[in-house]
Amino acid sequence: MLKIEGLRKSYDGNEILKGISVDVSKGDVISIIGPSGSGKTTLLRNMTTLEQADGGHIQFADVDKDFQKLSSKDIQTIRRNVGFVFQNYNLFNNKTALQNITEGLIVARKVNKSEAKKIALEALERVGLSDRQNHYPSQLSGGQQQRVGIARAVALNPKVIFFDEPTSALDPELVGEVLKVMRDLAESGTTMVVVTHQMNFARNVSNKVIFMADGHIVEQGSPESIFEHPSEKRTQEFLTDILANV
Amino acid sequence: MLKIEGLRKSYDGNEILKGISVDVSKGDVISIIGPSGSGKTTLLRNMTTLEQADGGHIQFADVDKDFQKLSSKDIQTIRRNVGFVFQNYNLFNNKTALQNITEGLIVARKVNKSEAKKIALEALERVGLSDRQNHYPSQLSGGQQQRVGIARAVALNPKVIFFDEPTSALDPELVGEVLKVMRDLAESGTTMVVVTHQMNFARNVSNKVIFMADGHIVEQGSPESIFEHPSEKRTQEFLTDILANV
Amino acid sequence: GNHGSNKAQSSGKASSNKPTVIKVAYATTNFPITYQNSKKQGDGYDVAVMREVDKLLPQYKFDYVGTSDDDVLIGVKSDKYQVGVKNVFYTADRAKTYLYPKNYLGVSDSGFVVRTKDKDKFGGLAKLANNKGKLVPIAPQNGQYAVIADYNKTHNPKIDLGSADTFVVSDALKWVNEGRYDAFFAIRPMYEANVEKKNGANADLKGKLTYVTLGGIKTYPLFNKDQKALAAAYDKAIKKVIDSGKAAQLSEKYFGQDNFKLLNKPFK
Amino acid sequence: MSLNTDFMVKVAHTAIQGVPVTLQIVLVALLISLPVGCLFALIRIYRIKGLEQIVKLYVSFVRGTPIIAQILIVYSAFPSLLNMIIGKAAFSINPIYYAYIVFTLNSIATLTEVFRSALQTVDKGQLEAGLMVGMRPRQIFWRIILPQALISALPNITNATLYLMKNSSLAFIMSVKDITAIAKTEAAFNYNFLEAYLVVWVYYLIICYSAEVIFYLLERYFSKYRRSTKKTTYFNWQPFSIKQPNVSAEAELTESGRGDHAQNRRIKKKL
Amino acid sequence: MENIKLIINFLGQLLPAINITLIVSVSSIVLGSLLGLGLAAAKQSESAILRVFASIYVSVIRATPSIIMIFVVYYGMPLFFSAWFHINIEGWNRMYFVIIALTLLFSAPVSEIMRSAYGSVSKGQTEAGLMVGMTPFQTFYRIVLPQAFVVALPNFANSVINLMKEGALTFTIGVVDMVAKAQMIVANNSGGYAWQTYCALALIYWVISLAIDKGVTLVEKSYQAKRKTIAA
Ligand SMILES: Nc1ncnc2c1ncn2[C@@H]1O[C@H](COP(=O)(O)OP(=O)(O)OP(=O)(O)O)[C@@H](O)[C@H]1O
Ligand SMILES: Nc1ncnc2c1ncn2[C@@H]1O[C@H](COP(=O)(O)OP(=O)(O)OP(=O)(O)O)[C@@H](O)[C@H]1O
Ligand SMILES: [Mg+2]
Ligand SMILES: [Mg+2]
Repeated sequence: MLKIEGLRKSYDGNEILKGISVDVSKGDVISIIGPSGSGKTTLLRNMTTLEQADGGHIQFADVDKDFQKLSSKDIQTIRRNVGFVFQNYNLFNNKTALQNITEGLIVARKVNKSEAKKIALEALERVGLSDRQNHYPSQLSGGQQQRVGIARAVALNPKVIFFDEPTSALDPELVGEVLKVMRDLAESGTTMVVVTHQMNFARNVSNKVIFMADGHIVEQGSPESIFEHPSEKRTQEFLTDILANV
Repeated sequence: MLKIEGLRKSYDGNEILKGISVDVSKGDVISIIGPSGSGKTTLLRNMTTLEQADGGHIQFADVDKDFQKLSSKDIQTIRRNVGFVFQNYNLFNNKTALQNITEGLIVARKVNKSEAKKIALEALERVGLSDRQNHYPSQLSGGQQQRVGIARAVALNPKVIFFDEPTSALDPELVGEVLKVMRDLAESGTTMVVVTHQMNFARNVSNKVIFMADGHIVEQGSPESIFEHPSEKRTQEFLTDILANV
Repeated sequence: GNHGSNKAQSSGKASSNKPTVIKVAYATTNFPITYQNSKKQGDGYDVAVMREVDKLLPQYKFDYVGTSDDDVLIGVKSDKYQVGVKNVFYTADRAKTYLYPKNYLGVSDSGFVVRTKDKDKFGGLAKLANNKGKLVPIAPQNGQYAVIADYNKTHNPKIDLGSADTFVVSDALKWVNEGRYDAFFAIRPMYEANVEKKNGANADLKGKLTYVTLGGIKTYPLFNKDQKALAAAYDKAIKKVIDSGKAAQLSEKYFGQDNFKLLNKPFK
Repeated sequence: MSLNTDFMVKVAHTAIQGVPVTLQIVLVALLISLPVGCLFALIRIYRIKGLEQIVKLYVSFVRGTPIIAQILIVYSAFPSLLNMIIGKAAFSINPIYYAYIVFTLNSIATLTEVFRSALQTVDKGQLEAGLMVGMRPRQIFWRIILPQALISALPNITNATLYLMKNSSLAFIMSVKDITAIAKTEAAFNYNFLEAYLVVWVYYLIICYSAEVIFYLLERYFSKYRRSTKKTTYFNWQPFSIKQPNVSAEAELTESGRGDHAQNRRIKKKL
Repeated sequence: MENIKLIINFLGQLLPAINITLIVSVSSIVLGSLLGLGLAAAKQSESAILRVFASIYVSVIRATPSIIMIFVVYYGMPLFFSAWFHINIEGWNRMYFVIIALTLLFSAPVSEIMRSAYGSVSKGQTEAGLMVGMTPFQTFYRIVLPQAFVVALPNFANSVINLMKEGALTFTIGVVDMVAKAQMIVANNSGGYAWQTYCALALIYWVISLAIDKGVTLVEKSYQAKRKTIAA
């Protein structure tokens, strides 16, 4: 459904992504793991056209082109078909929880207002925040903000939702509530690509795990194969490190 | 060495801290744990005079006074003797990683420039960021930013360092490194007060754990007593909750 | 309590051997009546006459302060300056605010600049009024504004009197030439400097425009209300300056003609 | 020196006719220059090729030249030029239109800079979030970025407006009779300029203060999302006092969208 | 050609007056900024009296046309001084009055510029500074101010350029800066050559304004790496 090939990206001459290929099928829940600075965030931002890649090919929705040749219409098509949940929430500061969700529906999808409100309320309900609909982001806890962020992406009913470390800015106590929401989404068949350090999520919820390091995909496969029989030394090291600290 | 008694703080009539007493001896590594909203951050901010407490007494450095009677000289004395690692980094946006560290040394401690730079480089080395010394915060990942924040506090070599959830924004992989730095600090005799959700740190590194809830200290004692034989029901509940999510 | 004024007055009467210093304010943008010359000194007809007056008054010493029109007026009113000169005409209203001396200080050759071909149509107050000519708006603080306003009080039809802040003379001349307006209220030296002189700013309009003298208007220095003694002394001195022909001489020098002669002719 | 109060009353009566004129000039100039200034600011921020240089030149030229010089061009030279094209009709244009032009051109330059600085206080994350819900940049700009930028723009827009209000008296050079012009004309008969100016001052105080209040209310409206549901006490001006009671959490929470990374501080439980 | 010669000639006559323009502007900018800073501080302070005072001051001054301000200072201040301090300042150089009037005029908008810029810097920045042991003033000066400064800069430049053009005020009490000089040149030419004179004046101001813009751009460029705005 979504296919990326040979994605490259450099900043100031430093190559951060050195040719990444990812294949997402409908219903996939893919976890991307890897050390800090390995390029996970950069990968997500380039796949979703938030940044312009230096090279590579994308096949998604009606688009089948090199990244560098994407027209603004293509970009709009891609963006209309993805959802993005940011590490630092990035809720619209000047909109209430409800408005944060209706905004995209009304403005980008041309859904009429009452319909948009209905969808938004459902989405809020799903993340357990119906009672917070009129709060501004500054009046919500981090966990609540992130759940609104998820509801915002979900409400648009995109083909794929991308998550960039959705729980890393949260207190462990609040992590549970967000993970539960994500697990529910996965179970209801939503296609998801999740950058995470939450190993139990990667292992138990996703059907595919990608391990990245230094701008390469070092290894990918089913959670079992990655967690139980990692074939690469780099993967083993990473897993040892990370599991020691939980 | 640092003694707080009966610390109280209200916001707009809501009492957040309801008379907290903390006793920190030289070399102590104290972990403060507790649910979100229990007042942990508020406690740290009031102990360090970032906010003015409504009542209570402090005994630290040369100061032995009620909070409300602190002169500006007292406040300066207290601040010169504490370090603070913020939950949200709070790096100086207009300074490079290196400058973030030298700033306090040169301006507040009157260390000469080359000496300050030496200390700062050492501190950066310790958190594994020597190669990022000339980056601005906006050019660093969240994990990198927080490590600079820790280096900044450490470099000042204060009597006590306060950490407000120092690893909550770090990737698990790096948590180990940072915890190692903190462990080293503990071993070299640095006194530390750490608000954390990192239970293995609380259990393995600290010599005293304080459990807070609703503005009270519910229970305090050695890590063993708190984690293995919590005497209060509230503590037990909290520990069950949090360990389920890791 | 204003120290300056009290001192000026009391010592003026005592007339000890030390002369009383009098501040004479002059507007610096009224060439050639009051202006600042290249040596940064006060100059112009009004200033020169005041210097003559000063010579005749040993008990006073005039000190000249160059400043803006507004400041001359407000300064004299508040006694910061005791006298002000800026080509001031007399009106009854103003005499309530300032002390006008009995004797005038000079005569201003005032007239209309009109297109030469329309000279007979607009070259006079009545002509302009009757032919519904358009007059370039006049700055209200300018004495000319009052002249037209006074004319309108007693005559019909009236002249369409518009006001605007001081505008640029050479532009006003152009406007008359191109027909935007029909007449421009000016003084002769201004017209001559711009149009008649060989390298004047509007020398290209020479022949196309004509200056029509309306008549001579008496100009006065303004005194602060409290300066009665000074005004009286001035009155005596100015009479001598005019009678001796010195003033006429200065008029020749600054205006290129003896404006006093205009007083014998009717105002058109 | 005593003030002629009868005269002041009289001036107050006549000068009031100038109020609508002053307001018209200010309103027209603002209504045009606010959107245009904003557009110009965006051109500069995004470095639109070609246009950026033009905007830069325009701003420096208009800001750099005295208004009187601009009036000279617009009011004196322009109609003469027009005269050659459309004939005498050029001279019957109401001079207030020239005033609109001069002051609009001026405000555009000022407001370009105001918006340029204000727009840059908004975090990039806001833009990205908008893109990711499928909004177009233009939609994000109107609905998300501009409202947030206005908080820091409004105090400066107020400055610009008051400056414009006061400068509009220069329109008298173009024979437009605003408050100041009428007062000056009155004063010309008896030379009571001081009194006239004092009356003018009172009018400006009233008008400017009303404008300030309006802008202040707007500022409050746009920053409503920054306020918690609780009322907060003023935080202390930090540089000059050592104690900082109530560095309020709200104040900090407002920054949550600004930092590059999440800020974990938040208000929990019912506010 | 004739015109260009004239303009150059007028440039020569105007330029000597740039001294006065610069002295007056620079002094009022420096003094006005300090006063503006104080006002911005007062507006944020705990003391209700200070806050109210600062608000009223800013409202009144911003509503005061420059010609009124200069008269208030030039005529009011000597009365005030002699009544309260029994000092006679009538004899002061008139330039001092101009500087005082401009300082007052400049301080009010600048205080608002500073207030809004200060508000755009995160409070966490101050706290971090305090916690590395800097005094509040050092924190303000070294951390908050530089960040607020970039935000304030374009607006500050607006105000500075406006101030430099306040020649009408200067001239009102007879201090001859460039604008005044231009008016006098026109007057002494019997109102002729105004276009050329103002053209020369505009050229000088344009150069100054270009220089200011250049400075602003340079400072902003040096900051580009340090902030992530919608532009980046
Ligand atoms: N705009 C940028 N300019 C320069 N370098 C950048 C930029 N963005 C990211 N980088 C660098 O690219 C590398 C990869 O960054 P990225 O944020 O993708 O890592 P990550 O895997 O998401 O790390 P983390 O787990 O810490 O979020 C880092 O070394 C970072 O310093
Ligand atoms: N400035 C403030 N004004 C009003 N209420 C505040 C303020 N600061 C904190 N609070 C409230 O005080 C309570 C304690 O907050 P605090 O940040 O100390 O909790 P915490 O234990 O650090 O929580 P977390 O683990 O989520 O960081 C919360 O209910 C919060 O809403
Ligand atoms: Mg990342
Ligand atoms: Mg906390």
